[in-house]
Amino acid sequence: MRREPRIVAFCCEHSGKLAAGDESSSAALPDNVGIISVPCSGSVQTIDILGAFRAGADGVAVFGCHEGSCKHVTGNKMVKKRVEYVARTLEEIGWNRERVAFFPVAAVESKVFRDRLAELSENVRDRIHGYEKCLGKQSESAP
Amino acid sequence: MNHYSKTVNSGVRLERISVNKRVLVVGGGMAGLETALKLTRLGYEVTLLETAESPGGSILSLSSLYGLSGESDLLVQSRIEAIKQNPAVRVLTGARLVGVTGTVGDFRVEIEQAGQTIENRCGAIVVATGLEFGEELPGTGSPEKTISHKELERRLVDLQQSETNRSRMPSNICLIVEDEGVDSAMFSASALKNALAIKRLSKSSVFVCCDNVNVAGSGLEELYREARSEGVVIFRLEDMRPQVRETRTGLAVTVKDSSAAAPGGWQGLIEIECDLLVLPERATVPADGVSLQHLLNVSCDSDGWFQENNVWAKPVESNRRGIFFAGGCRGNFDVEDILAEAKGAALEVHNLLRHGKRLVPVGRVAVDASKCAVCLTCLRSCPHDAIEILVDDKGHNKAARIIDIACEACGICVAQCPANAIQMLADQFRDQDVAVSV
Amino acid sequence: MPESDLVVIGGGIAGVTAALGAAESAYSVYIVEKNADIGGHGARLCCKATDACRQCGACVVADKLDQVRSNPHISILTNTEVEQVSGSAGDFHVSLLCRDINEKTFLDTAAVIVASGFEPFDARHKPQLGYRTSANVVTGLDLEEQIRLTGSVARPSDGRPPSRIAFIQCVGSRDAHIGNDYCSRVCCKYALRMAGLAQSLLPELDVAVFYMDIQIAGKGFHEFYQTCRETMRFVRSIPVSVRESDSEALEVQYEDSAKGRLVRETFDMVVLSVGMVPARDATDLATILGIDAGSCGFFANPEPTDTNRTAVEGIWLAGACQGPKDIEGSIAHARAAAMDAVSFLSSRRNILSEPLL
Amino acid sequence: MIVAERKPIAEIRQMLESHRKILVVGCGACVTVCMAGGEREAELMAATLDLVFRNDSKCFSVDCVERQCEPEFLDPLTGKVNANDCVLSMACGVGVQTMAAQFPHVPIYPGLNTHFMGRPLEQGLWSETCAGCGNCILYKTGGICPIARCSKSLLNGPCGGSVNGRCEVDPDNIECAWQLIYDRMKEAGTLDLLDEIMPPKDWSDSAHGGVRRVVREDVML
Repeated sequence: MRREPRIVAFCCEHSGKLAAGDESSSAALPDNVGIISVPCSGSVQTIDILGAFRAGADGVAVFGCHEGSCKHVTGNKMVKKRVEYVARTLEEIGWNRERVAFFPVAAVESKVFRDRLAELSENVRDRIHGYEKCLGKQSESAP
Repeated sequence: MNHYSKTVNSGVRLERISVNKRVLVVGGGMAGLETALKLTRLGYEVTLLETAESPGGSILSLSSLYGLSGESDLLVQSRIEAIKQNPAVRVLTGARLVGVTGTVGDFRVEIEQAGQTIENRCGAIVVATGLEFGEELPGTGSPEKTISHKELERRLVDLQQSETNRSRMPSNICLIVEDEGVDSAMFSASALKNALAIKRLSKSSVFVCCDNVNVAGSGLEELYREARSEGVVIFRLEDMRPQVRETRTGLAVTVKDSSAAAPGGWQGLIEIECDLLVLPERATVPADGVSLQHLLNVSCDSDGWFQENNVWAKPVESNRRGIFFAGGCRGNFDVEDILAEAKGAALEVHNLLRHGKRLVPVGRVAVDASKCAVCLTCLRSCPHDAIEILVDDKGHNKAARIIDIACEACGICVAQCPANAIQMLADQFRDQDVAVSV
Repeated sequence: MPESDLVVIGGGIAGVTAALGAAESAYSVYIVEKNADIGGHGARLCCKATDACRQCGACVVADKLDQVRSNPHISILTNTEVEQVSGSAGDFHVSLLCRDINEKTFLDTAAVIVASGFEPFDARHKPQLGYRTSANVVTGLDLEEQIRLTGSVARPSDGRPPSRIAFIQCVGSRDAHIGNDYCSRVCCKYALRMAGLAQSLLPELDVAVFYMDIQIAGKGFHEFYQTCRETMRFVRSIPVSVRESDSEALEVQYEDSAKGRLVRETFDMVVLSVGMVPARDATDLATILGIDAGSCGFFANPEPTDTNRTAVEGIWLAGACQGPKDIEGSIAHARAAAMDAVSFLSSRRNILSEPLL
Repeated sequence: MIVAERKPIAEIRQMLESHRKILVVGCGACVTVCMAGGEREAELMAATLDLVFRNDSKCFSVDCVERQCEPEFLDPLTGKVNANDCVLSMACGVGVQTMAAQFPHVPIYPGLNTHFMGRPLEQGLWSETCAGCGNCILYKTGGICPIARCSKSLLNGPCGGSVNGRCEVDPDNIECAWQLIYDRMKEAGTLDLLDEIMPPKDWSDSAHGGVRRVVREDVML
């Protein structure tokens, strides 16, 4: 049976967190998404992202402020580069680089937030099922 | 940041830290004077620095205010008087800031005045160094017939003072506003008010050439209408920059105004004969403003104005707690806005230093000194200048330390430290959170 | 009778900012909001960032609302209107009508900040522009809400993305005929930012901006305007009419100054950049408070350069009720009003708790 | 400091394929500071390898020592090393070799490529600054080393490939060391030092004389 991809979303508490929790959007967050609130997207480390994959996540999203509106000046730019580093590492180990992404989002963009999560889920869904098909066996052990 | 909803974790304790209630205000223009006055009203002692021999700033060079009825002179002079009579303000003229160390609540500053260095301590710093008008004129034209807006302001002051000067006013005057940078709005407003002033004081014909007429300010739309009804001719330029050439009798300025174009192919090219051309100069951060940015270690916008272009910082905050900006140094010229910013800066200072003490959560972010390689990565990455390197009594580096009172607990240093020496105790997401969420 | 240090009338961005300013000084604050929730017009705006932040400040509103809701010094009264204010500075008595329970309540307060905001110009007063008669003519605020809720730009008639869109500036501003003889200051910024956002969402989108003068103000806006000039068409002319043809196409008629005659051009969506007008109840509120309602309906300040001041001691103005302001301007103005109030309050009573970082 | 860089994962994967229990050891000295092999990087490496060998039931553990180039710091690791099948050392080449000498019975693999002695030009960018030639002439060249920083290690001024202060070998990334030397000495007013012709360098102090040693009998125990 096909399972939903597991997504971990690191959310800056000034942007992504507020967009995730904005009640004005009727669409609730899907069950397959875990939200981790961080004080600034710049505090998300490379090891946190890899750790999420290690813990069984299929995709990792980092939501930070739009360029030029980070409360801590350049935290969003820093994490964007770390995400790129992880993407390259994933590529190096034969995974798809699109399993991890940085998404700029504002507190009022709850629709955009959900759209980006859905995009990532879709992207990852194809990958894990392709992979599982390839393995042709136990789907739960697939990365 | 929300100060109240967060529960303080067990590893974090609240500490009462004394802060210095003296405030340093750098710059004695409108913004600096107003900030100082409001601060004294809130019970603070203020040191006011002014590089010139007397306070007042660049507003004194204006013949009138943009779109406002108040007299610029009176506006400043009343504040200078109030400052002079206020025992809580120490005014240092002809003085420059040459050194800043320490952190919010306890800045140590060095001030140079008349060849002497004065040391001072203060809890907060408000930068109100204002803006400066460059003297250099771009473009062509003979020096007698071409002047800057700034020079025009000077002549208008003369004109207001004596009847005889009025008869000497050239009969055809053309003012050009170039549409570049934040200051274009200021020069558009300035051209309008000065054109109207000339019209009212003399019989000259006045032409204003600009891309956009700036009316986004108090009284500016009225000013625009009045200028037009008094006979000021306004050309709105299209694509082409104004061309200036010298003629036998004066200057000829060719402009293209599309609304003047007519059916039949005429492109709207108009030649204005004039005997005085007023060109804009650039408004810039004063030269020592630039060195001040380095001295204070504050980030600025791409044009060099104080304060980075970031919605969270506006109106008066900097990337460093305890350092604020007000007025022209931010690239602002509207007197109403400048005065509001000055008040805002005073409020921020008050909310930071009131009672001379602060409750500071200590240990939200902590360095494990035994792991610290003193590689300076955290020092370089901290956006709020909240990290210092501890030295032993011989001056040797020991480890990095978080300055809790300046720390915003953003966690950037935690993420950057290559030795895993910095940990965030409060509000930290941990591996188990990740596991749970998966 | 509950006592407070400060009553803030209006829970928009200015009111919320002013309340936070005083609450950070540990004064107790009541926010009186006539609508069902705080936030005002600022809470309806969309983020206009494309590849980078465009400094519209919509996110700051969300952040501040979040802060104000959890601040222990601030109480929020929604669905509540101010009926009467008596007393004087340091000792005002405010009577309120709570519409939820249709009951009167009373508050004692030392100071008042008026942050009653503005209203967007009702574009129906310009019937020739087709607002509410043509489905695809929307106001700037309508488009803000559409983008905020759906994350996209679509024609209201059929939900399809437009291919040609016109922004008409100065609707209800700089217009002596309707008595709005002032510039609303915000419309050029929001229109260009939204046009830029629309183009980044719909890369093929053709944008025309009909304008008198582009109001360049604030950091980085001039550079942004220059990039807009590369991808959008700027027409210096305010259209005389917008008519709907059968195919839901909108025919915009304007004077082409280069040709010197009226021309018609079709678009499939028109955005009216409506300006700011005084709140409907501004005059009543001025009477209740005894402050000057001003010649054009925005509250007036007796001293020309101190825009927070009113004729009544102990009452200050904050935000767009004093004159058109964007979010950044409202915040700056509200912080200044809060400083006036704090300065007044601290001369009466010193709060002894230390500030917490 | 010694500047190094992580090896490609594919190479490391090959090295470790046959082992089951792997100890990743970081070094707290230079490679921590150049962000290649400190505790952080060792953890990152283990996490990455864990994903690589996800279906191979391998077991990774991580440790970090003060300096891998000194045996005393390696002593406390003995138990852990013995409990594993191999060690992936995240130190520079010196550390890897010290480790290998200390634990001759356990395979020690290098996790990094060691590049040069250098310094950070900015956060995240390092540049070679000293070649360790054994015969320092920095006092004659304005404090800028022509051996390490001139692509041809020239001693008496630039070659013809110096254009606008850049080196022809890679104009985008390499500055002409001799341009820098000239500018610096001009500023310091010491250009006259350049009048002296430097004789050909004696490379015997460099690696050309075989493996080098420094002997200090006075500090020996």
